[in-house]
Amino acid sequence: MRNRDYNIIELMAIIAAREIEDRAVIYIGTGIPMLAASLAQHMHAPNIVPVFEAGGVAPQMPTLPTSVGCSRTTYRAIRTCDMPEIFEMAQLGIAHYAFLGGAQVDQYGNINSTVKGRYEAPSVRWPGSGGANAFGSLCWRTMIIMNHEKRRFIEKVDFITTPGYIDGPGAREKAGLPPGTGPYRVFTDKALLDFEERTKRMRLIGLLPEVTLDEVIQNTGFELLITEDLKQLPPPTDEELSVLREKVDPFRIVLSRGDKNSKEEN
Amino acid sequence: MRNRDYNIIELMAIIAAREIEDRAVIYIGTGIPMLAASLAQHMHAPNIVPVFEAGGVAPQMPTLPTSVGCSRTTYRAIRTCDMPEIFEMAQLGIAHYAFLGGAQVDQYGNINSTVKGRYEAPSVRWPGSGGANAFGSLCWRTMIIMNHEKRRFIEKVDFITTPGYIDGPGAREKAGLPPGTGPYRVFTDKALLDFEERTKRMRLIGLLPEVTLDEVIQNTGFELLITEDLKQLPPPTDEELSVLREKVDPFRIVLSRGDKNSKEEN
Amino acid sequence: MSGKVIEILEEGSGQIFSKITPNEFREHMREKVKNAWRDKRIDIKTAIQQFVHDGDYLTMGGVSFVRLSMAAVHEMIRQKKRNLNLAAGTRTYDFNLMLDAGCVKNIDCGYITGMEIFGIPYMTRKNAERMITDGEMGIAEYDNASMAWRHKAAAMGIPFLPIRNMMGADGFKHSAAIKIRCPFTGEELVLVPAIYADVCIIHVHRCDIYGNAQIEGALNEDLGKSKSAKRLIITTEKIIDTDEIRLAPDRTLIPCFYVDAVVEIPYGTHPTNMPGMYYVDIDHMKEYVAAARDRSSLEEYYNKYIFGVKNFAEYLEKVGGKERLHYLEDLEHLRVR
Amino acid sequence: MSGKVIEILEEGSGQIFSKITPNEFREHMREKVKNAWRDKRIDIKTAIQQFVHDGDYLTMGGVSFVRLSMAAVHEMIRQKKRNLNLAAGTRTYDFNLMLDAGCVKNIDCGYITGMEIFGIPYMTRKNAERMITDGEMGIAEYDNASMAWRHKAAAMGIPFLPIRNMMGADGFKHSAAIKIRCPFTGEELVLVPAIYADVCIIHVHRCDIYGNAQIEGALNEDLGKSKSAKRLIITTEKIIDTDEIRLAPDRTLIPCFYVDAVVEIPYGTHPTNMPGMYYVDIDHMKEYVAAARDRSSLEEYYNKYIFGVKNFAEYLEKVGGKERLHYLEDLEHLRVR
Repeated sequence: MRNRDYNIIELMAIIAAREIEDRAVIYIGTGIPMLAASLAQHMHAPNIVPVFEAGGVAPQMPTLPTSVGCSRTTYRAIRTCDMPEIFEMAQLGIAHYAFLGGAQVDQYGNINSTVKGRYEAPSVRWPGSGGANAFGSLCWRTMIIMNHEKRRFIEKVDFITTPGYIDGPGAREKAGLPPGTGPYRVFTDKALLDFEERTKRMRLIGLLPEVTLDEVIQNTGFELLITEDLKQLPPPTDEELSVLREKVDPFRIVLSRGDKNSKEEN
Repeated sequence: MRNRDYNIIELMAIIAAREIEDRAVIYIGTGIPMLAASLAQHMHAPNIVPVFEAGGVAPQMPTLPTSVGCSRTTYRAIRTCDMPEIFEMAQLGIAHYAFLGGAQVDQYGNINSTVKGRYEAPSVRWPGSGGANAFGSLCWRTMIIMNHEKRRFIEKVDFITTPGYIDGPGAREKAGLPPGTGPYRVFTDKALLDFEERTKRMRLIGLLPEVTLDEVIQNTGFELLITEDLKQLPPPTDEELSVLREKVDPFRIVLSRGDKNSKEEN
Repeated sequence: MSGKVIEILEEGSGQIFSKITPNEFREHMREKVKNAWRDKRIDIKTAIQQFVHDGDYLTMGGVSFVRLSMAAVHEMIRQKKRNLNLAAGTRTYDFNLMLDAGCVKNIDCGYITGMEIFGIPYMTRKNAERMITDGEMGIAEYDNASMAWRHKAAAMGIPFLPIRNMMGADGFKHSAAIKIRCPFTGEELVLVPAIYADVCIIHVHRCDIYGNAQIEGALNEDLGKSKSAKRLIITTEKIIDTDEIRLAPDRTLIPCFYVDAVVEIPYGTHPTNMPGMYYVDIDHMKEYVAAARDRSSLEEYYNKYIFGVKNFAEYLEKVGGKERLHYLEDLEHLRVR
Repeated sequence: MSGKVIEILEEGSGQIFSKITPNEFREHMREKVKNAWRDKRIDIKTAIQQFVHDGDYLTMGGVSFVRLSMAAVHEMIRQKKRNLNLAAGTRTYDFNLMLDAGCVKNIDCGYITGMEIFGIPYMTRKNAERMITDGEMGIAEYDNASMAWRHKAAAMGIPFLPIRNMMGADGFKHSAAIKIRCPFTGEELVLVPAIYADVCIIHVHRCDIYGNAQIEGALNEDLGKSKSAKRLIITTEKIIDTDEIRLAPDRTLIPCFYVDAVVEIPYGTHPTNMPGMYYVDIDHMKEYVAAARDRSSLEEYYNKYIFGVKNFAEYLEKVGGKERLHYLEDLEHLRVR
């Protein structure tokens, strides 16, 4: 860990929050996505609509939830319903952003959260899709959150749980997924990435404070596109940090996970 | 009108009520079906579940409703919902009886409530199916209520709005309708009819009090099967009449329609 | 390609009057829902001017004589909307008024012209028969269930729903449905195409300024309809604070992001029934059905109640004002018979 | 036959573990719903004995650490239910306990083994990997949405639903879904087969003696599940009078005719969260995940909390009794942090 006055969870949440547009409908899971959405709402995006897959729409969370169906996700909501209703909203085009994690990701933003190794005899069996496949397929812009490690950022994922751009431009549409959707940003503990318009390949667009380009390349298992105007991302502002700490997660329910460098759930 | 101390609406409601089994789920429309279901519930079938297509399940109606969506159909209900939920229950097999009216019926119980004459240039355009097609297709036993007139009981309906046995045994199943369903009873102002098991043709099984066999034949536009043990149906009992008048429809909201011999809606 | 196929056993020859595709609708919603938290209050005249266009595919909430958005129907007639394509499952009085006023071009028919216990208004029936025979009105045949499912399919974001009725019926031939052999069970199934409407109008008990709406009683097709129209006008008995919505979020049947306009119109469904608030005005219904016996009395009815008033409040005065409305409230609450 | 066809573009090779057809289910419901007004109260032991059989296709309500019917899970484990086929969309702690106890034969996978913020219990993951590799457990791949839609299709009485995800994903190949070209839009669609389950268990906030049930908070897949199982066991925090049901009929999410058994078990979802009543017992969750690090500590956990008690009341004493439960109530209501 570098010497700094914020932890990695705080940093990632702040980087992600900056990418959220106001007035967007955001499908969120527990953890960083919650912090990011809530922070954005307090800062520049007061009119977003947070949605939880188990059935909570636009709650006013009194504390950060501990799971996607937890009572905090429906507290003072504008609507509580069932899961089909939530995914039908996404199918209908009412989902600007979705946040996904995963165990592996490749250069086209395909995500694996099912198996490591051969499907029939996996060396690791992960939980499977959960909501990810539908989020990544039906929401307009998929935001991916991952730890930046060579074994995770690989040439070709062992199993496509959630399709990104599959094998390149046009492949999503050819497979039959709703047009205009796909991976949009990747947030890691080292960098901010997007997908280059023409090739649909993952592209480095920002380095987290104090991270070097070489560090990112070393930790990426495929050839990374790099934007011409690669920037070192500005560190958290005092305002971002204080809102995050004082208003978003005052009890450090999620923020504390950065303190001990614990793993992000997928 | 014959001289008697009950009107035709009262009589038909009582005849129909007798055919309803206890513990059945009954899909009902306004008018006679409501009287029949409510009377049965007061008499021999306390455990029925009345259902209304617009969304009322098992209400305790304070007065007879004036339409299938009226607030009386959801008063102290056990469930209020939307129309898809109601028809999905029927699709799922949760509908023992449905009551239907119509403008024409034929010997296989096919019902027309769409057009008289040629479809493209009808001499009369009726309202169309309403809920009838789905009721007659998805409910187990369809109860048909019609005025017994030659122009209504015809050889072949001009248009099958709601399929009965179509053109004979096996035709419903061949068309793809759920097996085991179909027309069960026909209640008219002259007779009680069922459908003969082997041929699926309409069969006279009971004559209303004071009605003659000849009268029924004269008013039927096709060759009617007649059961071997044709019965003159017993007239309303004092108990049936008093429950109907005192408990089911004390304000004669529907019963009064028999007083002036007004027409049944379809 | 697997080489395998699903057999299409039969196809209806009816037209699809709503041409919007799921993908088009997705693009539309992507932009529209950004207005979730906009104050959407507006008057009915402006709402109808702004959101209902000639030639639109229109779908309306309520059922029978219950919760019809009559204020909106009056305004559409006053503004002489024309060539509307109408979702006509479970329609009664609202449909009849619009048909006779010349607003309607094509219909997806579930139930039209009938007025249940009041019978079929003579002029409306004649009008429908003439328009059908002259080819002036296009009509496709469905039933209440299949129409409800078509709306539901759209609200689910899918192009069709499989259903188990419409088979063996002549209506099928005049619909746009297709009959297939199910690839899972081998049995026959009917697929009905989704209806994505241009505009939907629904009357509710209460909603907030954003359109988060609560409805009591039978919901009929309103959930499906409200979620599958490009533009949604909510007319409401009352506007309530968003805090009230948040106290009972399971009761928000229409969340705000589907809504374009919120119009507060107390008694806005008269002469029909607002469950829990006021009962159907049976006398007025009888007056209408009697008026619909010939052209001149029907015109008189329109002139008196629709063209002869400048808004719904004035109409309410004409039908008896506060006294009448209180009577209907008493009737609803069983305080009088 | 029209001669026309719908192209099947691709078929998954996964098995369908629930073999019940819509027509079989119709016949079943025809008889079952005649018991709508039967007093269905029963104890959990009898309910599990009577309604859950080895080899059944089982589906359970709740989600994550919310409203899982833990009393029923404990009882199934105590009764050593075997060879169950499990609907495993959105499953966490309930699934893990049953898998490790040897109850599970095949699964339709949406999400398994994961415990969100607590990670994946080591023993469960190893167990799952071994059973898959040895062919001891059959698995078909879906996702939370497609699993929810499969339940919903069944509840709607249809054999499949068309959906717009699962395309371009490897899960599709290991599912029983098929990909077609839509006959209306020409676009690709996935059809997922309905799941008609043998038995469903759902924990609710309150219901009457007939099973008319109310649920608060996120409903997850519970509406679809409760309406598409041959046998439905409701475990409930509280039994209320039917009059209370009739006062708010829009809140009856499960009407009584779907229900076979009503079991009153206060705190029946501990250690998970009952929205509006008590919060998730995070300490107990951590204790479980820690125990699942090796076989002997996991066995100890089972022996202490499941095999070592004769019923759920005794379990509740073991986890801290009234004091602990009141603390969780305070936590839920934000009276403590």
